Amino acid sequence: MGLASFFEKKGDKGIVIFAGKGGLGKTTCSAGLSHYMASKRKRNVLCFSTDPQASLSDIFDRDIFGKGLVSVIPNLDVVEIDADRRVADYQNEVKQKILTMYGLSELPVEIEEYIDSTSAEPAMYESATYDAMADLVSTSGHDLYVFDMPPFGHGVRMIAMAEILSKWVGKITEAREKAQEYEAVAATLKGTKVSEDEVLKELQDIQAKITRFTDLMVDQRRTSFFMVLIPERMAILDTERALEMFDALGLQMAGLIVNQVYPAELAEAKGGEAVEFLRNRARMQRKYLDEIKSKFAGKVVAMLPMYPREPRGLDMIERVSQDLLFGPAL
Amino acid sequence: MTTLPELLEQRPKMRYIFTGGKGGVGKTVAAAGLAYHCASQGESVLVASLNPVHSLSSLFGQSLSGGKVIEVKGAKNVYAVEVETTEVVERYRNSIRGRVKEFLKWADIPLDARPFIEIAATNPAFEESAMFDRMVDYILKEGEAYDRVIFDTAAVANAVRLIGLSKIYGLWLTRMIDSRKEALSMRVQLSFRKEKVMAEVKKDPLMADLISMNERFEKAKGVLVDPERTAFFFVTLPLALPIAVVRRFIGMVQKFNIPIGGVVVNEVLRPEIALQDGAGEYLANKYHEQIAYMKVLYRDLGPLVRSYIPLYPSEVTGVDMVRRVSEDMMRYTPPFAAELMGAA
Amino acid sequence: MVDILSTPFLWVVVTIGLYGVAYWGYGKWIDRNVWRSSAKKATPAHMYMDGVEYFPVSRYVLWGYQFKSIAALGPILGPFIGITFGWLPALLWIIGGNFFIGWLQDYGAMMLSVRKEGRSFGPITYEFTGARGRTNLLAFVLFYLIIISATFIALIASFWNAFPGTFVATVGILLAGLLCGQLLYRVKMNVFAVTGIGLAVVVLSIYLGVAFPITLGFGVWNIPIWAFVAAVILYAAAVLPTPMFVQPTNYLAFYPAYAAILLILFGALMTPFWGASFLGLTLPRAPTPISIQMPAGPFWFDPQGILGPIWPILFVAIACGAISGWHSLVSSSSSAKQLDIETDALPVGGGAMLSEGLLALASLIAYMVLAPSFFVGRTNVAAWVAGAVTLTTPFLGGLTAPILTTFFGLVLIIYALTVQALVTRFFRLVAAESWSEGRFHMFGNKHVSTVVGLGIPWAFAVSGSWWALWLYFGGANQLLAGLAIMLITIHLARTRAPTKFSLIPGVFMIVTTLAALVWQTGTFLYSVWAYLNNDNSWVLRNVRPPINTKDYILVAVAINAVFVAVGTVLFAVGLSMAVRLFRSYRSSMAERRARAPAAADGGERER
Amino acid sequence: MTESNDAPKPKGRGGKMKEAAKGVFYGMAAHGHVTAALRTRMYLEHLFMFITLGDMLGVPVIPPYYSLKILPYAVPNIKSWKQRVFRERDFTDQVF
Repeated sequence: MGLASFFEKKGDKGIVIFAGKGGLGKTTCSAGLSHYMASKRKRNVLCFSTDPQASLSDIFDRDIFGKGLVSVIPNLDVVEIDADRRVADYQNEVKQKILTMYGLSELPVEIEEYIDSTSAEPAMYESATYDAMADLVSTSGHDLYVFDMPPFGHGVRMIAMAEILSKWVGKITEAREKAQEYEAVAATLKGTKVSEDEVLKELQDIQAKITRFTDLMVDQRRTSFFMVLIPERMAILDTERALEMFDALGLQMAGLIVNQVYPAELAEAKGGEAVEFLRNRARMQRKYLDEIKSKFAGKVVAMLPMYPREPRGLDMIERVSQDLLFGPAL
Repeated sequence: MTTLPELLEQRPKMRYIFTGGKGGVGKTVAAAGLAYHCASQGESVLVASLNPVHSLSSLFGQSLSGGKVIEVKGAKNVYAVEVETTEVVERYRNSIRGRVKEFLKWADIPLDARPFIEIAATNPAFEESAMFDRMVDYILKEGEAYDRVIFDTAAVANAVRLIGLSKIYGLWLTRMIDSRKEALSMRVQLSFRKEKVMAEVKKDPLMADLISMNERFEKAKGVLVDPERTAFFFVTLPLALPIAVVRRFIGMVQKFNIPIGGVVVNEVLRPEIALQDGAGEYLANKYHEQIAYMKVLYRDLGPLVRSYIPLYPSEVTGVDMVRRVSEDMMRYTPPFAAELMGAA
Repeated sequence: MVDILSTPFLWVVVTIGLYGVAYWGYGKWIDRNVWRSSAKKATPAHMYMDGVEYFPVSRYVLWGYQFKSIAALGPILGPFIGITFGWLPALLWIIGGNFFIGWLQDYGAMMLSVRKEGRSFGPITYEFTGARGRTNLLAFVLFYLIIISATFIALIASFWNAFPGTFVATVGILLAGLLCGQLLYRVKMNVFAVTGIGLAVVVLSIYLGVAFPITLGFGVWNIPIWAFVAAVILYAAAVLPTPMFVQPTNYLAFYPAYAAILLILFGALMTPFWGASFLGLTLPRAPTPISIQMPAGPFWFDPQGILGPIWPILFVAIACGAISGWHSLVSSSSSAKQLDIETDALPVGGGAMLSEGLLALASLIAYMVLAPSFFVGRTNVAAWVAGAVTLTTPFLGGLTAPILTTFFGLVLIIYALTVQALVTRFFRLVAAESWSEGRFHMFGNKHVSTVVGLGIPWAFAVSGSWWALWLYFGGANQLLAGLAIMLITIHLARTRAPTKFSLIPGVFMIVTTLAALVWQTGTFLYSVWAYLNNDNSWVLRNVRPPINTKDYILVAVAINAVFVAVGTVLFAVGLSMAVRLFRSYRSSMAERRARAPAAADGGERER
Repeated sequence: MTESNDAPKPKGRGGKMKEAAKGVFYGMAAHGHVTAALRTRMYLEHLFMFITLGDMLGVPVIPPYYSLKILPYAVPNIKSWKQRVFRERDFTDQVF
């Protein structure tokens, strides 16, 4: 089984998102899938980490963080957003725009302070990451986008954020449009011309970007969400909760990936204390795997073994990709 | 190298303890283990989970949810709370709703204002700031009733931010307060009922909120950067990624002047198990990998390593397992430690 | 040719002449010597220019706006009651009231607001009389608005009842307004096209009104039902955003309403000349010769024994033609914020008011040419329409009486409706200010306050006689004028300007209106008292409940008692406001004397 | 944003009369409507600015990420916006 058959049916274009609690292997899966699609299927792939812990750098063993699009192998670009820097760049851009717009040599103090202080606004970084995602999807022109979601709130928060931003833009656009309507009538009655509203254009651009992105996110034909879990009690409980959250947001889960699974034969292994140790862990996992099977019937699409080595570096990634796409079924 | 028991002895007033680390490294396990140990010494200990997704209940194998402090069954003197933010967020939102309505007092507009008020009152940052707010509450108020408060924070980035927030929020709050001040003084200036507006301005609930928040944050910051009272522990696995994360974030924590308690290494594979005859190649490989990473850990963060939690044959759930963790945390040192540390 | 003296012609000429003296003589003198207006002083429109509330507007535009905002039913219906005492006293009040008080108030309120940074009466009252004074004003305005609403709703209902053709026409105009709103806002159509379409619909509406007259057959319930219909329309108008409905309707209504005024004035001026020949051109002949039919008076007491003595009733009956408190609200609420230069205040504030005096005159003339029988029983609110038809038929002979009747009737209704829509909305906002917080915050709710602001007036409208309501309205309205003049006087006192030119009119208005309220309340009280003494003849003089009054006489008595309460409250709130203002005036004068005993005249003036 | 007095003044008596008549007509027919429309627009703009730049008034509204995109256009209006927002209005300002 594995993901191969899934992508067979679905086609290997669009967006793939790995969500789940931290430390369960989202980044590993992202790297594995991206690698396979780029090297074997010759797709133009972009692997994007929204995780501020910069794990892609660790996995690919290269400093990617904040370096923009980095090509690690042919057809595979990897991005790790440096939200801090992105925010700073964005702030400068806005400052510059104001200066040129009004031909100023320096900004009014109040405005400058306002812009500077926005970096202290707690949600700024998430918005920046979100904006980067939306930007890439709409402009970079890759076939396949693989997103490694940040761990907090299972990455669900990122989607919720999209919803909030989208509503926000929608509402202010509405207010602006209505205001323009009244302005236009006042102008008509006065017999003057009404000028086109730049703000409205800007808003429409933002709205278009967000809409394109959120539409894509909820479009099941083009976007697949996978959730990564391990066969442990807490992970199962968390996954259940996350599935509820996904439901509440109207998102459908394409499948679950069970990671760090000990080989089945270990459960039957005979031997001394060490083997007993492994056997216990393997048996424990068997129990939870059964639970996963019954709780998430038909949802598990792939299973990754517990590797003897931590999966990092291109060799290991390749191995992961094989298991991820063609590994055994649950 | 100072071990965890030594550290606890050296800093008797260390009341506020944080555990952080990459996702899945066992922050909650370490927090619970430490709590259990301290409680067994006769202290009363509160474990507060600040995760957006709590796992205390699953760890102790009993329901601890609901945002209230609950005494853990089977673990005397251990109290636990899975901190909820709903109430605080609602309070923030109400305060904003009130201010928006003030603005709309004379507004006769052809739109339903309610969705606008709602959108203005929805700030994704509220969750996080509310969590921080609650943490400050536990430091300044509720925590006083316990000998120790152990905070199980979310994934490291979040955790450091949560604590670093005192700085970020400091900036943000100062600006908010300044803007609000300006706004209120403009209101007074442009009013015809100066006395009445002045009285209203003095009672401005938002301003009061901001100022009290600022004061509390200032106080909390004082506690947070005091090495006598506060310590931040990093939990890691003997693997490259979690170690890299700890390394990165220790730098961040230092930037915020938050005192570092040390590093707890979780899921340590015991050589006597992994290397014995018949253990098979799998465990041996794992073990060698672990040794390689431990070398890196000792090299980079050696003096900070305080405690070890071995890898158990079964998952850590239930009070019994927590007890075992607590004992190992205080006692267990892997046999390779001295040698590797010396080499590093 | 008819004898000139028996036609209204002369009086039109005389009044215009005297108004000219009021404007160019007295007005210019006051402007120079009391207010010392200067074209160089920056007005709030420039100081606080924001393009929305504060921005300079040419005096012509502002005059048009001010006139449009103040000219409504007041000058049309007031003379109907005023002529009771003979047309001569009514005419003299229209001339003299406006000459010494009316324009002075409108202009003074505007200047006051201009000098107070464009602030309106609420803040100025607060400054002069403190927080309680402002609350007092708020309370007064609330009752004032309820009384206006009751009066206007009663009138709208009566008009629909009296002119069967007008209801369909009114609905047509409202729909035309709604349509124009949509065309402007949604379709974004050119304003000329919108006007064309709108006016076509208006004309069509009048035609349809004449073609499909609507008469209700519910006897005494006709008026309450019509009043309810009016309330429903007003509810929609007050709750919908004004630019979408009320404003376009006002815009369309403007055309027929002003056409009517011009037609009547023209007709009045032409009265002596119908049938005469000039330079070989023979003017058409009036069907019946138009001449003054009503007695000149004066009658010191209502000959029909209903209204009471000439003082103070005449002075509150002719509300807006001679002086009106509503105008001071308009002057200070919006016009003052848009005055380009200070010296524009006289043409805009004073000029608009004197022009409105001419409107009152035109209406008075429309009544003068009617037979006295029109006024018997005072139930014939149609008199103005009859007069207007009489005056205009000679040159609009092509149009038949039913069409003209519907047209002029419709004009009355749209005057009442458009103003009342604004009044209801204003009430809603005042209610929001009064009850936005605290235990009664539900009354601050948009819909609740609008329902209250229409429900109570509806009840009054269907239970009281329209003239009783009118006198309460006039009393409250002229009292507000008196209060406004006192505010003006206090300001003048504080700025060391001469005060007597406003103090005397202010005191006169306050005393007169309080007396009128006492009298009017007294008649209701007397009705109750008489009933208690087994005399039922008074009970139904001032109230007209839609019930079988034989069996339910007690209901009528209770209504009288309610009106006693209304009058008492109006009187009490008005009196306390007046007392506050007098106190403030006294202390201002005392301070002025204390500070500069030598400077009796001139000295250091404002700014 | 001034009204017709901004237009170049026509010369001569006839021109003046025409201007006056036009002004009066406009004042009677449309000025009230224009003012009401502008006022409604003002309130809508308050709402808009409040939600985008409300934190300038010390109210912690939505994150300002996209607000910054709007900021450049709002710069010249911020001062007058604040003044309009904070000017205390009274019921007597609401007659029309």
